Amino acid sequence: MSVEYTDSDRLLRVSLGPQHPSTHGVFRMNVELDGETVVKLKPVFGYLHRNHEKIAEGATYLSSMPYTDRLDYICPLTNNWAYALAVEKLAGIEVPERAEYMRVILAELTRLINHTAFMGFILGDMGAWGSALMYAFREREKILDLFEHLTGARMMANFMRFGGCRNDLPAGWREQVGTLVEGYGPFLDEMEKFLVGNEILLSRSQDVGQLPAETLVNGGITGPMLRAAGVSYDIRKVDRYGIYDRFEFRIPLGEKGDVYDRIMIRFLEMRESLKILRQAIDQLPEGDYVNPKARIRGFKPPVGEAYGRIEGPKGELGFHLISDGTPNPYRYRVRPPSFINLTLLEDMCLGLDLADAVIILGSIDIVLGEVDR
Amino acid sequence: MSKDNIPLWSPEHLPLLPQRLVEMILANLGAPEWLVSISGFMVAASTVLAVFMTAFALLSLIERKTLARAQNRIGPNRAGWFGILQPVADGIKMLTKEDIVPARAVKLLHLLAPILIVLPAILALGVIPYGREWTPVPLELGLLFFFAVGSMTELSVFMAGWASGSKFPMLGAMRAISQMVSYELPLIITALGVVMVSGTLSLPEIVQQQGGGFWHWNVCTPWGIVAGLLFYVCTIAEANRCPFDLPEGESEIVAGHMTEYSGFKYALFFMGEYLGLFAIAGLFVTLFLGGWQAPLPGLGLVPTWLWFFGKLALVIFSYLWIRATFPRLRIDQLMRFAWLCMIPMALLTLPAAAIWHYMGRGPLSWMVVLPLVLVPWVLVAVIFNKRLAPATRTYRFADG
Amino acid sequence: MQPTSANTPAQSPPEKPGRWMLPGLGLFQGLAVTGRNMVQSFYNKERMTTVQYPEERAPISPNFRNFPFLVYDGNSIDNLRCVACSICEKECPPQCIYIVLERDENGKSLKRPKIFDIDVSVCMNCGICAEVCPFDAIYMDGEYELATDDRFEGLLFHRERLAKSADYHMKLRPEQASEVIARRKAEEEKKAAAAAAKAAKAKADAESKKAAADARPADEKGGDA
Amino acid sequence: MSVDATDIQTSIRAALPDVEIFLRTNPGPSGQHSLLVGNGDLLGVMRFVRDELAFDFLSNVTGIDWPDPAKADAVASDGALRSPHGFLEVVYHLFSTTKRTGPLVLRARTVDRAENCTIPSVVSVFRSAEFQEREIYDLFGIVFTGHPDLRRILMWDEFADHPMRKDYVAPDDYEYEPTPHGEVLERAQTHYPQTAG
Repeated sequence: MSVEYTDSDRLLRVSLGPQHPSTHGVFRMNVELDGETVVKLKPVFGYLHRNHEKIAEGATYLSSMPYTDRLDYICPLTNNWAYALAVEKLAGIEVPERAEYMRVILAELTRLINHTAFMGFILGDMGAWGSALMYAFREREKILDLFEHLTGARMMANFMRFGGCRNDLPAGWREQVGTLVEGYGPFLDEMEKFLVGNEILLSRSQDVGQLPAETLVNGGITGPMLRAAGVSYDIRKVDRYGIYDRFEFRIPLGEKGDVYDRIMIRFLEMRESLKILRQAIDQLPEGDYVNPKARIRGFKPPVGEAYGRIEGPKGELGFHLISDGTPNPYRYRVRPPSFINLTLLEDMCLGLDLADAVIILGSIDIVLGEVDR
Repeated sequence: MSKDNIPLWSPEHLPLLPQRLVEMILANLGAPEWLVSISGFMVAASTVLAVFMTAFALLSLIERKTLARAQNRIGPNRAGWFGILQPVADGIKMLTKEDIVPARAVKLLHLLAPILIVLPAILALGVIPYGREWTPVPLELGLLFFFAVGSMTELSVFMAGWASGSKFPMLGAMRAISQMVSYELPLIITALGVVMVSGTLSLPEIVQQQGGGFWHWNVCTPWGIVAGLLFYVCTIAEANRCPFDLPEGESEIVAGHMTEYSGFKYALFFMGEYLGLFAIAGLFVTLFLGGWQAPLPGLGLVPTWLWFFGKLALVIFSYLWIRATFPRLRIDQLMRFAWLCMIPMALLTLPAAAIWHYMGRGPLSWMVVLPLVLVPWVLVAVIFNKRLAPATRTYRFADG
Repeated sequence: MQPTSANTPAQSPPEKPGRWMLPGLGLFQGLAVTGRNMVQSFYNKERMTTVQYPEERAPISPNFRNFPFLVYDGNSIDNLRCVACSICEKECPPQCIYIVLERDENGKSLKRPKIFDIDVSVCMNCGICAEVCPFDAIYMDGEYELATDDRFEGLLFHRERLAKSADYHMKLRPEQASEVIARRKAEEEKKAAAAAAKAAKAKADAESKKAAADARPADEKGGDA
Repeated sequence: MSVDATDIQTSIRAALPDVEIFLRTNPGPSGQHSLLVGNGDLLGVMRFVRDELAFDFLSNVTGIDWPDPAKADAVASDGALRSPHGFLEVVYHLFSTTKRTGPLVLRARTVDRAENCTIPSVVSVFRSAEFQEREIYDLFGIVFTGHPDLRRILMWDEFADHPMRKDYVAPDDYEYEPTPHGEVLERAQTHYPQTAG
């Protein structure tokens, strides 16, 4: 939309945030409005900045693991995995098969958590009074109970270790996951019935916030947002990290890349995650849950650097580590998907309503712990 | 039936009891006529106020409980039995909170706005017939009075938004004005159909004409069902309820016109909103659902005001249910819906009502009027599907 | 690898394209879902998952971890397993552990902590201290009702507060504790055997060491001052 | 699928003969070797790898502070441009979404850590660098010439230092929480003497 604004006094400058109900934390958007139309939008970050990278550079490799839980606190286990993967690349550690399966199960459960919670959040942004959020959290709770049973904590799992996982599956855990997976399909059906056909939701979300696929790739957008625009780029398929090449699953692709597609892609992704989970539970082998050669105390990777990345629920989560042979990383860099996915926020929102900007932000699915680090 | 003949304690006349007691006592004390009538009037007004204040308190709890249940929660259950004392706790909290006035606010208007939002709601409640014998102020032009008073609400909402001297309230006020003005039109037009058929603006008279079973209610006529539906949607919009709660729009503009209010002024906004909700839902019941009329003849033993409040409760419950389910519309969609769908459809009910009025109730008029209102609906449905309906989509899957 | 030639067009829920949709049907579907939840939340445990906390409590998993505690054997907290090696202090991510080694008047390590403080307002419950401890001395507790009105001293747990008996550990995590006890027992037996073998040799060495030790006290005094 | 940095170097050399580009071998087991690009040629190389080699996705931009250049050489060795003093470095990780290859690791260095810490901005080639370059500017103090909106992003605007540099000294008042031990307490006591004791 190209509109000439000569009289800047006509514009209403509104600061959405940092305390605002739908900025998903302490995020701030400085918006200029013409009536209710957004003509300028500048995101402001840093309210939750704690210099995670600096802390990690002053700590041992293992000590950073619990801090990764706090990056994207909705899905700590994928963060754990990304960090463990990067360190394993850096130090050349093998991961036993059983641990890989455990990681896949946990990562896909995390994806379920994230996407389910996303449904609730986006509906909250659209003004549905919390019903979807409560249903989502009800189901999320069940997965969190499983996490608590396995890792000892509901959110701050701190579970992956370099070369495996911290402890083995408790007795009966695998069966519990099986029951959960069976119960999840009906829940998704109900959720779809609740949301996807709803005319208000359709008219709110369709044709809102779309950008050409090339722009998205160039802007570094990853994850469901990119795939909603029809770009088939899922790191589980591209890098085939872990043991993802053993599972049969598909990558859902949208056509327009608007908010509606982003919602739908996440729905479809959850169904694919359920497929992966079913296969992983069936195939889970016996064996070591951690590489017996991996050391917990006094871990010093050789000199070198490594960039490891996984397909987090929000996009490409990467860790760039540089080791100088000491117990502390020389450089520890997080490639946070929610932060980089915000790059094109302004482009998506220009010319649309204030209410649209809110749901576009919601559809990017950010977590401020990761954006500000 | 003259006043003296009716038994004092009949359930039908229970709501009038305080008024009649006061009048009787005063008359026996030999008070002058004017004092008796004024006192009686004030007591009658207080009765209505007391009833609806209680209902407001109850609704604030019931709304939270209902929403909670719809969301698989329990809702407030700590204050008293089933949380019955929660409204009291809320009231005390609101009263004891600090009242913050923004530095750039227009102080006088900022103070007046919450008062002015309660006032019209109370006034409007005065003209609604709650029972056969219970109409606080049986005005000849009751409907006109209702709308005249009801449109004051817009003014106070805008006053609140403007006087706050802040941006979110301003945006909320802008939204409120455009929304309420737009939805007032179909609201009044559909009510006009009822007026045409009934031939009166007096609300008790309109209810009286709907007697004799639910098939006599206005909503059970071919034009009435359309008008009633439109009216219902408009009441939601007028009451700023979800999915038309844009003036508050808590996910976008924080709390709209109420953003800069706190303490008791905020509570007054809530009270005004709930009382307005009772008034507008009461009007809907009166105009279309037969007011205090029993749904079936032969239910004369039940006091009529119970029927009214039962219907009111149902209508309000439907509001709650909708609130638990729907997302909010966007402002342009809301306006388009009002001007492109609601108003033309509302206008169409007028000729339909006119034809119905002149042809009288009967199978023939059903056959004439029904197509008149049905055809536009089908047209809208088709157009909606062809043009306006959001596209259905298919999704590809990549295997690699 | 080739670009995504494997894009197989597939049908996806929930709407078939071209289906004639009654306007508002989706809205009623939504109402049906909330209505069902509204009714079922009165009797369906699957839907109404709320636990009324102080009266009822959700079961705690045996793996649940909260803040660390120190294990002592027997009945006295003087028998802490902790030898004040400070490994946990070094590995602790938020650096909330503070250990001072207890020494006797000669400055010789007594292999137990004089001060062992954990600032639980800083602790992030990660469990790394328990993981790195080579002496099975520190484990994660499951106690969670720790509210206090003293933000500083009330949230600083000293040795006395942290110390809990091995029985407590056994009650809290029977599997882990019994494994630990079995391992410690085996180690002790091994150590006892080794010690018995060593004792003879040590006795022989003792005489010569004593002679060397006599020469040292002067230095140590200087160091203390 | 990983890429062979040598091949990329050869193809870049073939197309752009004047470009300063050196291979840096990674001694670690990850085998992610990198290419060090001269500052003047960075944009050209970026554009070339994007358009000709289909590396259309700039995933990650890392800033690194090397006060000791020997350390930098240890991590990414055998190249020229051996710097006599410390410098700041930016590492780019590129991937190809169409060919599904990557990461291609490119590096660029500033001349030193004090006056000449400029690197050309690649935002005109890759939008995804926009916030990441701002972050590096904020935390490391590398000035990206040609960046459309180079402001601090995570720290507040009035903040003076660059906290991710290795020689950054934290202010003594950053966290007043009387933790009963350690440096924080000491710092708190020096900063707020009235609370001492």
